[in-house]
Amino acid sequence: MAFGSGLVKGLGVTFKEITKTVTKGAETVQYPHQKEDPAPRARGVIALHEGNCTSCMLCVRECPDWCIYIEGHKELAPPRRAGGKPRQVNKLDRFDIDYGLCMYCGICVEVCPFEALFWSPEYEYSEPRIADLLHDKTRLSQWMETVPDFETYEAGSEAKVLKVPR
Amino acid sequence: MSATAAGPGSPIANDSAADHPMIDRRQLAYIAAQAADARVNVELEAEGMTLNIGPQHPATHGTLRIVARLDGEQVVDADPIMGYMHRGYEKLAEVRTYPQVTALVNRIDWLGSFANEVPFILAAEQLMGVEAPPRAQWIRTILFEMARVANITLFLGDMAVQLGAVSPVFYAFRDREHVLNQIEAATGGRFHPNFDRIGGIKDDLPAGWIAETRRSIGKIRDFTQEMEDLIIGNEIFQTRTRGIGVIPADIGLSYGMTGANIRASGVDWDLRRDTPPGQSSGLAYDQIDWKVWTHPDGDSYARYWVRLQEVREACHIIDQLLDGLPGGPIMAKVPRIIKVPAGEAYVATENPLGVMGYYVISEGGLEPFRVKIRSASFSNMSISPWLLKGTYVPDVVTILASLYFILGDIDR
Amino acid sequence: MITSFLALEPAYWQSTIFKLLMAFVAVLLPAGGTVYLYLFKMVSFMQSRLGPMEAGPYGSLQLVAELGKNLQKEDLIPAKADRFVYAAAPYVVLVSTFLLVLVIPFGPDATFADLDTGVFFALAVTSVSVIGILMAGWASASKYSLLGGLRAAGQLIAYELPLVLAVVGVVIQAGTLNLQGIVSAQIDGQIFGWGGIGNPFILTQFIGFFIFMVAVQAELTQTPFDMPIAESELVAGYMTEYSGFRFLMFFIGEFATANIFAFLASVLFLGGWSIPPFIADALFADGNYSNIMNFVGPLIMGGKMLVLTFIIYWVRFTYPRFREDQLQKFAWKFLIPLALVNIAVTGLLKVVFE
Amino acid sequence: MTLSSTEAETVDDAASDAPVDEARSSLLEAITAELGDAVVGSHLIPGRDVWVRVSPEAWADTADYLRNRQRFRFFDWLSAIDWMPSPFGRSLDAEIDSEVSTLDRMAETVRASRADQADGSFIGFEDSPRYAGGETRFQVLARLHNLTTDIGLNIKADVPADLTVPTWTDHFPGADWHEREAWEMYGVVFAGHPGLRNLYLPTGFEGHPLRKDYPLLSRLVKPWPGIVDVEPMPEVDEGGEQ
Repeated sequence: MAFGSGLVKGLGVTFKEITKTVTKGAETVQYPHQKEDPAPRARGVIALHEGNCTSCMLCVRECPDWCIYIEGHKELAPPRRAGGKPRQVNKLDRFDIDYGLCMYCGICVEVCPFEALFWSPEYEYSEPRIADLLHDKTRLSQWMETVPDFETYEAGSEAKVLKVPR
Repeated sequence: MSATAAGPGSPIANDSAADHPMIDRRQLAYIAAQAADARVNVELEAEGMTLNIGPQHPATHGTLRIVARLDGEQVVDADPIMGYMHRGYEKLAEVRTYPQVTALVNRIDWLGSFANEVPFILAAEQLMGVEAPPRAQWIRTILFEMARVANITLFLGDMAVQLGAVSPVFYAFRDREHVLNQIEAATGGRFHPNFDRIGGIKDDLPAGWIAETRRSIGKIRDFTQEMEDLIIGNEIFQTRTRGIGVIPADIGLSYGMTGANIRASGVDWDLRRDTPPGQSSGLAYDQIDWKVWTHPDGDSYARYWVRLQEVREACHIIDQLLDGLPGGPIMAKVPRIIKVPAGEAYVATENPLGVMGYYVISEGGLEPFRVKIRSASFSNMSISPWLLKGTYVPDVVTILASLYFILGDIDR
Repeated sequence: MITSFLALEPAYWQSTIFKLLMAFVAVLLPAGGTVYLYLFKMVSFMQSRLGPMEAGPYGSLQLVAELGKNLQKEDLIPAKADRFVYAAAPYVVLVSTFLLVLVIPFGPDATFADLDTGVFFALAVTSVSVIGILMAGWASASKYSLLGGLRAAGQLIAYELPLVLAVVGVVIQAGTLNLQGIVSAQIDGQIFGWGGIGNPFILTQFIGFFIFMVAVQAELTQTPFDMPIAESELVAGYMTEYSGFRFLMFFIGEFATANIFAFLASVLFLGGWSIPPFIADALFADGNYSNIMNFVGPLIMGGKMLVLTFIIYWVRFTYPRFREDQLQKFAWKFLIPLALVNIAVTGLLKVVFE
Repeated sequence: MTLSSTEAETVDDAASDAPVDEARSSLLEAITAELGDAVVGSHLIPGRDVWVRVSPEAWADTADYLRNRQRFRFFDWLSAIDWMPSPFGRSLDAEIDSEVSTLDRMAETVRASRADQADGSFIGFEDSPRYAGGETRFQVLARLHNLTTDIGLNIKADVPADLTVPTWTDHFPGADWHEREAWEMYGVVFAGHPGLRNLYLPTGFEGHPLRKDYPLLSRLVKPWPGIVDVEPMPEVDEGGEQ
């Protein structure tokens, strides 16, 4: 092929890109003004549904980065049926996740037997001080509203769509 | 001259070099020319200059440092120094349970990260004697090929920027973004999916995922066409890469080079197809038809060319997988707390950078007793002291870019 | 002189100050314009993004932001650097740009200094920047800068020859070294007897034009020939150790030189400030042609410069770069012989037709 | 340690349906025939993999023989194994919530393990898999691959007490970096290696990190959040263990 033809074709490609960007707009999004919404399954932040948590410490043990800290104590809750023996209930005092250490692997959400932890695609919680990345129980519960419902599955899948306890 | 796609049928590894004399003669001619330049300068006994390329350097993918003794602009000898990114995965794996190691291990080759999990999980499944259901295997293969596409499209843009053309790398980032979005939509993580489990995968594909993935794969196909016009045809690119960094096949094999680097030297070997006797590749490659690309030259141009064809082939594979995805469960019957029975197993797969394998020794407990991680870039890079001798400084950048290593893969 | 149009007779010192001001405007204004147009916007569109959009409407004040950022940087001189030479290098590079602009005619009277040997002066002055780059490379006392500086020396000297030889063809055809003379030769020249669009030398000297533009690309160390600032090997070549205002001078110098070379190329090959005669006759029925052109000329020159710089940056952001021995071979074995052949043919045709 | 049920029957049916894996068993016979007493152990899992253990002296000639005559031209990798069970125990196992602090327990076990190691012996797991056998604490493990028959072969050798094993670099130049890493991480010296120096670790680094008795400090310094300090229930008399 002629010596210059590859060079000219290269120029053609970049010129085509210029016209494409000018006419059809750029692929980039001007972040602070417009925002792309992440996929519903994106692992942005972990939300805690406090009601379900029985402080069984499974997530703390399974976390590879040791970034979940739980403190709970036992209480006597009123019996379910009248006259029954008071129930021993685990009361949750402290449930902190240190996002400075967390590597977003999702083992805690998966291993939790009582469906207390959920993923939410929120990603805008950066802090100037790294210490503020330690989200406490209330902050994690606030994330609960941002947790989207589980999506339906592709055709041919036998998985059951779970429900997010609101 | 666009190279013929049909590399030599039988792998070059057999001794009879008779059936491709022309290629070997041309390869040896290239090397002789480079060595001749080096010998001339050495005889002049000019006192050289030691140049530190790295660890902070635009040409090294991460923190690799090359101490090069230069004579003028010619490298007399190059000694790569690694370890700036050494995180000690083999030690960490000994104190982590199997699910934790899976979450950890996709940070080795962070560009095609799902591809790191697959061999480790296959090794653990082999030890436990568990087989993933067909739907899980097909979804694993789709994500495996999408990791390959995400990894190698960045190479196609990145090699151009190492040679000076700034625009192609933006096209690479722009088009692989769609693939990453699809990986995130299915697994939840763009770079670190942590989606593979012993016995299957974590979750099934969301609705509408297949259609959206087909569209993003179409974008990748346009990208490869754009790279063909912009880079492969460019005469400046050809003058910069033809005959530079030539690796004959048997030297490459004795250094343990794998993947596109060795296929560019004419070796027709791909673990996805050439699985050991009695074993399946653990993925769904045997149920679809696809082709292994080789190139006879063995120089930097050939490596770029082979990888470009591999991305196209990956798009072809993904399309077929998406069409024939079987229904059914995505997880075999596996106990909740995984205790892998005692034994030793080695499984290797054809990762985007080359062959990646895990030698897992289990003592029957929660944690593996020893995990030897065979990473592709470590062996691919081990040839660089031999390869960089006698080259110019700009060629050092070209050769390193064409070898396409990732620092996490080298340092582990 | 342009001030004569204002029918007031300025003292010598007044016209010198006015020329000084106009020189700064002629160099820095186009530099700022092309930086915004090409480095911020065109490159971004080429890479499917919008480029800076935050500073001012459509990122127009981005250059002001860059100036501010660079000015507040620490005035850093490397420890083992040769202090005086390190500080003087950017000024030497800028001096060659300002000297070059003196000679370029922007209108019939609008020229800073109408030298009879204008072309000779212009080409002589371009080699001053090589000294500046070598000073920067050597004085920074860092291996990368040294490599960059030496590569620049080899390349700029090698490409000055084709630059000069390409212009010789134009000079032969125009018959004069005076740039105004070259422009007027292109205005009242004919092509096969028809004087409609005059005779812009790009039509007859297209080989010269090609060699000139390639040599300009190399003189500016732009991408097919940007070994001296090979960012993927030498980080920033001879500019690696510079920061703050000094780096800014190199940065603006690079763009200003590109514009001035584009001005020179448009004078030599595209008819300078003139517009094709048949349009000129239609617009200006009577003869007071030169007074208006003193004002319209710079705008036409600006337009032609923008076209030429578009080509320069288009090539710069598309191609990979040559290795330095390849670009030397390209200069000595291809460009210079081609330029010599071009001169021979032009001389022959000149004798035959004259 | 009871083998979990799944392991038991897989071993039988693997043996029943693929009784003989001709390719690998013929390879094993060829190697044992050729190297004779150098081959001290072998292990074959039909349809999966094959292991061979040679004596440390014959380590280099095995490589030469395999590369040139058995056409194992592809050097896959080379590394070492430390068979001593980790003295730090399973810090992560949920059951160990003992009162003794992790640090003292670990220091005690390290002292104990170092004492018996002086004479090179060590207490291994009773049923450690250790395919193709082996007595010493350290073993060198390499893998070659034959491109034409697609068979991978694992070669092991016991590292003698003086921790030296001949090098492979003159047969496979690729082994250079692998041996440097094995030397740096395990302390196995490769006699004849062109330049045994640190590959990953900084030059002045003492100790061999991948040895089992080398503590992983990140896990010792920070107390494990998973340890539950269980205090008795307020009114209920017996201390309720959850």
